[in-house]
Amino acid sequence: MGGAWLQFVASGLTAGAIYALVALGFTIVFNASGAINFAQGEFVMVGGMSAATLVAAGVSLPLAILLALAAAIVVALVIERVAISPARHAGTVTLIIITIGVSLFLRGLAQLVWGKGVFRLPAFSGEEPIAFAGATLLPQSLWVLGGAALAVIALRFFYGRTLAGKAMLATSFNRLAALLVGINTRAVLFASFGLAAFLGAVAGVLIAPIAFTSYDAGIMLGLKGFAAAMLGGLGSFPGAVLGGLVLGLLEGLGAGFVSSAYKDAIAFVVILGVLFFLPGGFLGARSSDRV
Amino acid sequence: QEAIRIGAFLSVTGPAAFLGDPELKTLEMYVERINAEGGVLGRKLQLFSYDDAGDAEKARTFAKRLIEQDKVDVIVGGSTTGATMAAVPLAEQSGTPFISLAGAVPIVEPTRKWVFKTPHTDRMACEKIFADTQARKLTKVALISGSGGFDKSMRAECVKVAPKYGVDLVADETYGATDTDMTAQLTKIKASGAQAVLNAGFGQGPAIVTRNYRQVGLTAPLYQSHGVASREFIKLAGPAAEGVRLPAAALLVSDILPAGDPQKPVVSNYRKHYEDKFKSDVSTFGGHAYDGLMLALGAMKAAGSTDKAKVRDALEATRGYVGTGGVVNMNANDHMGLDLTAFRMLEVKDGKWSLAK
Amino acid sequence: MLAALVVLAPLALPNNYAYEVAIQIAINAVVCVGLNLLIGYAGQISLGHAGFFALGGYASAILATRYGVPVWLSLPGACIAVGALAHVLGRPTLRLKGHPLAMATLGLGVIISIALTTEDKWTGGPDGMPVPPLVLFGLAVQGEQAWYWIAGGLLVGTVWLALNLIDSPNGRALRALHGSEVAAQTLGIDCTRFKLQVFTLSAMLAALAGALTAHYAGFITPAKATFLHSVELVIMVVFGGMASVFGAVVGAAVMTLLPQLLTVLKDYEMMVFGAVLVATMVLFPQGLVPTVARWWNGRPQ
Amino acid sequence: MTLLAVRGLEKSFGGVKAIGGVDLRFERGAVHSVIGPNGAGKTSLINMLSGIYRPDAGSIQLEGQELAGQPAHRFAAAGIGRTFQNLQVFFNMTALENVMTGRHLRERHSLAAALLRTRALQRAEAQSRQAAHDLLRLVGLCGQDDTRADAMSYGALKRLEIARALAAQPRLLLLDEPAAGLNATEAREIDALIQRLAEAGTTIVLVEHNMALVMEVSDHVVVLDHGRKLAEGTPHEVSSHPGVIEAYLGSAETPAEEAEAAHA
Amino acid sequence: MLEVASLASRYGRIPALGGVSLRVNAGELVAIVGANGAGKTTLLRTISGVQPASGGQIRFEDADLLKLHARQRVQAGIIQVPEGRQVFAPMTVEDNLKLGTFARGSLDHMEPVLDLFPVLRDKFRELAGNLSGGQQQMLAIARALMARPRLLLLDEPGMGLAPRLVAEIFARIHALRKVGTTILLVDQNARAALGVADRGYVMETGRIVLEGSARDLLHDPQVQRAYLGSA
Ligand SMILES: Nc1ncnc2c1ncn2[C@@H]1O[C@H](COP(=O)(O)OP(=O)(O)OP(=O)(O)O)[C@@H](O)[C@H]1O
Ligand SMILES: Nc1ncnc2c1ncn2[C@@H]1O[C@H](COP(=O)(O)OP(=O)(O)OP(=O)(O)O)[C@@H](O)[C@H]1O
Ligand SMILES: [Mg+2]
Ligand SMILES: [Mg+2]
Repeated sequence: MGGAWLQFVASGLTAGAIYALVALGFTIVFNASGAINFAQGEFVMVGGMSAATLVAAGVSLPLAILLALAAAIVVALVIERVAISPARHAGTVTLIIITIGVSLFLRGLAQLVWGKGVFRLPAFSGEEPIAFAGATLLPQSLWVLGGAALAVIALRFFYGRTLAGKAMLATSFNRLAALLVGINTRAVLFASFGLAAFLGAVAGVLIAPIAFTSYDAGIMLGLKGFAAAMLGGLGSFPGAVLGGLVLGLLEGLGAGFVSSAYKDAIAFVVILGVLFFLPGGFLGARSSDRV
Repeated sequence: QEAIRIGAFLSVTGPAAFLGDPELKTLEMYVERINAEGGVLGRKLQLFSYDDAGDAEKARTFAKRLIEQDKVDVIVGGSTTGATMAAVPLAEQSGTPFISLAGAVPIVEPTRKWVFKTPHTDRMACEKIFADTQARKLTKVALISGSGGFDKSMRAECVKVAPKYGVDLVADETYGATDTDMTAQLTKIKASGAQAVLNAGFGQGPAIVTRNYRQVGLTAPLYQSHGVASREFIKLAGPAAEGVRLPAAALLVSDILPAGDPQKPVVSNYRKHYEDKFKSDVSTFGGHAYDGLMLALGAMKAAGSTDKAKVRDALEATRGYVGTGGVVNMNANDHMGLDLTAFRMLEVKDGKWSLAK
Repeated sequence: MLAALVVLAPLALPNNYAYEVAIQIAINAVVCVGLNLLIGYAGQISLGHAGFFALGGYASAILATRYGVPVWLSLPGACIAVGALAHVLGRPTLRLKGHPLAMATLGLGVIISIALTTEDKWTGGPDGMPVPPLVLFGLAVQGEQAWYWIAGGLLVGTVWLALNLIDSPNGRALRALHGSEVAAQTLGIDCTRFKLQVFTLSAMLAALAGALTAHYAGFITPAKATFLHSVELVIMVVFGGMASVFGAVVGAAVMTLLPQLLTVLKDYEMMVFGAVLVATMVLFPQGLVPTVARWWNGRPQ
Repeated sequence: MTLLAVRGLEKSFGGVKAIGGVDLRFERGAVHSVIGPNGAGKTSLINMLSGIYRPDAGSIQLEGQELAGQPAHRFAAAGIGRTFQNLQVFFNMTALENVMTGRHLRERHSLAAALLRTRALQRAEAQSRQAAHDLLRLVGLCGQDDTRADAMSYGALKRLEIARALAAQPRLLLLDEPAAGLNATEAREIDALIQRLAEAGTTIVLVEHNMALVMEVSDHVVVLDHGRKLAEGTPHEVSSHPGVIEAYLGSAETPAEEAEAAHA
Repeated sequence: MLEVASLASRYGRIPALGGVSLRVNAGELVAIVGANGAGKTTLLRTISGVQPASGGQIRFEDADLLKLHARQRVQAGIIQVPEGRQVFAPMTVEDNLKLGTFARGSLDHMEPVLDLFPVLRDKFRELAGNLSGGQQQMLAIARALMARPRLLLLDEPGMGLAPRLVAEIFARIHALRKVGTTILLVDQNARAALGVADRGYVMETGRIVLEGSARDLLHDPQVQRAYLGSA
C-alpha cells in the first residue's frame, strides 16, 4: 500500500475542504452571538439546491450561482428578523434551539420546494482528475480549497483589521459594553447572519459538484462543520479551516489505514483527545478566566 | 357503504426517503384512480399513511396506530427492513395482513402467518450478480457497502452466497450514507486485485462511488445493487456510470422489453401513470408499493370480503400475479413468490439502462 | 399532582395506541427529568444522551439473549453498566465546559452509535435486534395497560427523586457550580465529583428508559442512539423549561405528542414542527413552564 | 501563633510576574491587610491562598499542613474562605440559597439521603436555612432572603458574598475589596463586622483600597508592589513609609481637600 | 444641557426609579450620592439608553432622548462608563480603546488618553480580561474618553483604584470639566465626588431627596451622617 497514502490524503483534503467551508460559517455567527447556528448546514443546502435547480432549468452557471447566493442571503435575513432577533436577549441555549427549529423549517421547506431528489451541479472546470504521484484529485476540490483559503483571508482581514469586524466580535463578548460604545447590536446579528448565509451558499455551490445536494444534506454538513469548528477552535477562522482539513484527513487516513466502517468514530476519538488536552481546540481564542 | 381501509407506514423522509417517497406517491395515486373507477367490492378505498422517517420505533407506533385507531383492513408498508421487523409482531398479534415493501430475507424467512413482501430479496440480488460474474469468469470480487440497513443486510447476504458461485471476496469496505469522498476505500480495493467490484448501497453514495471509481482509475466491472435502480443514479454519476451493471426489475427498461414479455403491459402502464402524474422518473420502489396494493386488492376480490383471515388466505393463494417486480406465485412456505427470473441484469449504455448481454 | 394525572389519565385513553403514546411520553419524560438535572440545574450540556439511552436497551437485550440473564436482572444490570461507563467517560469529559463539552458529549454519542451500527454480530446492525419481554416476579409484562402503569409509576418516582435532589445540599451544589464554578470551589464544593454524580445519574436514567423501551417494543435499533435523538432530548428539556422538573415532563409530553398530531400535515409536517419550535422559543425563551409560571405569579400583583 | 505561613510564593502570567517570591505570616485572630497599587498582585495572592491559582513556586502552609498544589475545594475544606473582587455570585439562586450554599462543608452530601429526602436531611436543611437567614441579617441584607441575586444592586451583592463566605465558618477569611462600591457610612458597617469576626477568632486577610477602613481595622499591613513585598508593619508604620506614599498613597492631601482648594 | 423630568424605570414589575428630576448644565460637574440600591446606576443606564424608561422625560439639548436608541445617544456624545467596568475581556487593550471610537471620536485621541493612564501603554497588547481590577477600571474610563464625550456619565469611576490613583482620577475629572465636558458622576466616595462637583443630588430608593451645591451638601449634617461616615 506504498503510494496509496497519498490518495488517502487527497481523499481527506477533498472532504476536509468541504467541512472547512461549513465551519467558517459557524464561526461567523458564533463570533456575533456566542451561539452555534445549527441552521448553517441548511444555508449551505439552500445555496447548493438553488444553484442546482436553476442550472437544471437552463440558467447559465455563473448567473445561477449569483442568484443562489442572493436567495440564501435573503432567506437568512428573513429568518434573522423573524426568529433570531426577537430572541436575542434569551440565553445561548435558547438561541441554539431556535436555530435547530430554523433548520427543521428550512429542511421541510426545501423538501416541499425541491422534493427529495439528489441534485448535482456541473464541475466548474471539468471532471478530468488531476493526477500527481499516483494519487488523483478532482479539479473541483481545488475550487473548494481555494474558496476556503480566500474566505479565511477575507474574514481574517475583516475581523482582525477593520473596526466594523471588531465591533461584531465585541458584541458577542459583552453586549452591554457594545451598546455603550455605540454599536448597533441588532445590526451586528443581522449582518452576521447575512454573511454566514453568503458563505454557506458559496460553500453549497462549490461542493455540490462533488458531494451533491439534497433537501437533507444540511444535517451531515452541520454536524461535520460543527465538529471541524470545535476541533480548530471555535471563533477562530484559520482554526475553522484547519479543523476542517484535519477532520477530513482523519477520515481519509482512518478509512485507508484502519477501518472504513469506523472512520467517523476514529475522527471523533481524536477530536475528543484533542479537546481533553486543548479544550479550546487548535487555535481557540486565548481565554481569560481570571477572577 | 364503509370504505376499505388501507394502512401504510413508509419512510417518506429521512435517509430512506427515496424508498418511501415513490411508495407513498404510488399508493396515493392508485387509491385515487381505483376510487375513480368505482373502488373494490363496490367500496371505496381510504388510505391511512404515516411517515416513519426510517425510525423503527416510530414505525411500530404508527403500525399500532393503524391497527388500533385507524382499524385498517390491511397494511402495505414498511419501506425498510428495520421498520418492517418492528411492526411484524403487531401484525401477527392483531391478525392484520401485512405486505412489506422491504427487501431483506428475514421478513419472510421463516414464514410468518400474516406477513408478506413484494420486493426481491437482497440475497436474490447477490445471486443474480454473482451468476453474472461467474458467467464472465470473474472470481475475485471486492465488496463495498454503505452503513445503512439495506446496505449491510445485502452485504451480509452476498458474503453468505459468494462461495456458491465460486466467488472469492478480496476486499470489504464501508462508507457512510452522507460521505462525500470514497477514494480512500476504492484505493484499497484497487490494491486488492479485484476483478470486479460490488457496491451494496442506495442513495447518493453509489453515485459518488461510481465517480470516484473512475477517478482512481479502476477499470474492473462495477456492479451496483438494485437499490440504485432509478434514472437519478445515471444523472448523478454522469459519464462515470457507463458500463455499470445491476440487477433490477423490468420496470426500469419497460421501453426496451421484448413485446412478448408478460410484464411489459403492467410495467409500461405503471410507468406512464407515474411519470405523467409526478413528472419525475419511476423507480423500482414505487413499483413495490404498486404490487403490494394490487396483491392486497386482488386478495380481497378473491376472498370477496375484507375479512382479515380470508384476505390472508387469499394472499397466500396468489398465483400468477404479474406485477412490476415479476410474476408472483405464493404458497404457505413462500410469502414473496418471486424467483431469480424476476431480476434482469441491466447495464448503463450511452447514459441509459439497457439489458446486459 | 403529577401522580394524580398519571392515575387519572387512563380514563381519557381510548385505545392501545393512545396508551402507547402515553407510555412513550412517560419514558421520554424520565430521560428528560434526568437530563434536566444535568443541563438545567448543573449547567452542563450533553448531546450524547441518546447513546446512553440506546446502550441501556442493547445492554439489557444482549445480557438477556446472549447470556441468559433473566430480564429482571439484566435491566438493572444494564443501568449499572451504563452508569459505570458514563462515570468513566464523564471524568475527562466533564472537565470541559460549554461548547467543547457539547462537542465532546456529541462525539461520545456518535461513537456509541457507530459502534452499535457496525458491530452487527452483537447488535444486529442497522436493522436492530429482537429483545425478550420484561418478566417481573415470573410474569411477563404484556399489554399496554401493564406497561402504562410501569412507565407512569417510574415517572412519578423519578420526578419525586429529582425534586428531592434539587432541594438538598447536593442540588444546591449543582446549581452553585452552574452559577460560578470558582465560587463553588472556594466554598468547598468538589465540582468534579458533583458533576460526575449528576452525569452518571442522568445517564443511568436514560439507560433505564432505553432498556424499558426496548423490552416494551420487543426490539431495538441504533436509530435511538443517533445524534438527532440526542438533540431531540435536549429540545424537550429546553422547550419545557430548563431548571424546572415539571418543565422537563411537559417538554417531553408536548414534543412526543406534537409529531403524532402533525402527521395529518404530511409534507408540511417538518416545516410546521420547525416553525412551532421557533415560535415557542421566541415567545417562551425560558421554556414553557417557567414562563407560564412567571405569568401566573405575576398576575395577582 | 501563626495560622498561615507563605514562603517563596511565585506566579507569572506570560511575561508578567504577578507575584515574585513573597513570604508572609498570618497570625491567628488578627486582621491583616494587603495593600498596594493596582496590578501589584494582591488579587493574585488571594487567588493562590484560596487555591484558585496554582503557584509556580513556594509553599502555603495552614498550621503546618501544605496546601500548595491542591485543588481549590481542599483549601476551603482546610478552613479558608474568601470573597471576590469581581463578583462571583450564584445569580441563578436567591440570596438565601447563596448563603445556604456557603454551608456546604457543614452539610452531609449522601446522594441517597438527598434523593430520598430523609428526616435527618430535613432537619439539617431547616438548620441551614436559619443560619443563612441570620447571616443575611448580620451583613445588613435583612428581608432580602427571597430576592433573586440577579436583581440585587452591586453593594448588596458584595455583602451577599461576605455572608456566603461566613457561612462556611472559615478559620481564615480572605476579603478582596469588600468595601468597594460602598460609601463611607456603609464601609463602617463592614469595619465593625470585620472587627467582630476577628474578636470571635477568625483570621482575616483584607485587600482594600479604602485606607480609612484599613487603618481602622488592621493589626498588621503588608504592602505589595510589582509582585514583591514593599513594606510591612503596623498601619501607622506603613502609612508613613516613604516608599508606600510614593507608590501607593500619593500626597497626604485627600482629593476632596485638593478639589476644595481648587474651588476656593 | 441635560434635563431629566420625573423619570421612572422598572425591572419587570419592580420599580427602581420613581420619578427622578434633575438638571445638568453645560460644562457642569454634577454628583449623585446615595446608598446601595438607591437607583443611581439605574438612573445612568436610563440616560444612556441601555435601560428603558417607563415614564418621564429626558431632554439633551433640544433632543428628546427617549426617542433615540442607545447608539444614537452615543453618537450625540453621551458616553457612559458603566459600573463593573465591562471591558471587552477577550480583546486586547488596544482593541478596547479603538472600539471606544466606534460611534464617534477618533484614533487621534489615543495618545493623549494613554498619557492619562500610562499603565495601559504597558499593557497595550494584553487581553483586557487579564488586567487587574484597577487597570480594567482605567481602561473603561479611557475607552469612554476615546469617544470625546460631551456628556460623560461616570458610574463609580474610583472603585477599586489605589488611593493615589483615586486622587488622580478625580483631578482628571475635574480637568475634563474645565475643557468643557459635562459630567454626571456617581461615586461611593461621596467626599471625593462632592469635592470635585459643582452641584449634587442625594438619592434614596429611586427618588431625589436632596439637592444643592456640592459645598452645601458636603456640610449638610444629614449627608455627613449617611454618606460621609462622620460619626
Ligand atoms: N490570568 C491572568 N493572566 C494574565 N495576567 C494576569 C492574570 N491575572 C493577573 N494578571 C496580571 O498580574 C498583575 C497582578 O494582578 P492582580 O489582579 O493580582 O492585581 P491587584 O493587586 O489585585 O490589582 P487591583 O488593585 O487593581 O485589583 C497585573 O499586571 C495583571 O495584569
Ligand atoms: N436586573 C435587575 N432586576 C431587578 N431589580 C434590579 C436589577 N438591577 C437593580 N435592581 C434593583 O433596582 C434598585 C436600584 O438598583 P441600582 O443598581 O440602580 O442601585 P445603585 O444605587 O446603583 O446601588 P449600588 O450603590 O449598590 O450600585 C435596587 O433595589 C436593585 O435591587
Ligand atoms: Mg485586585
Ligand atoms: Mg450602582
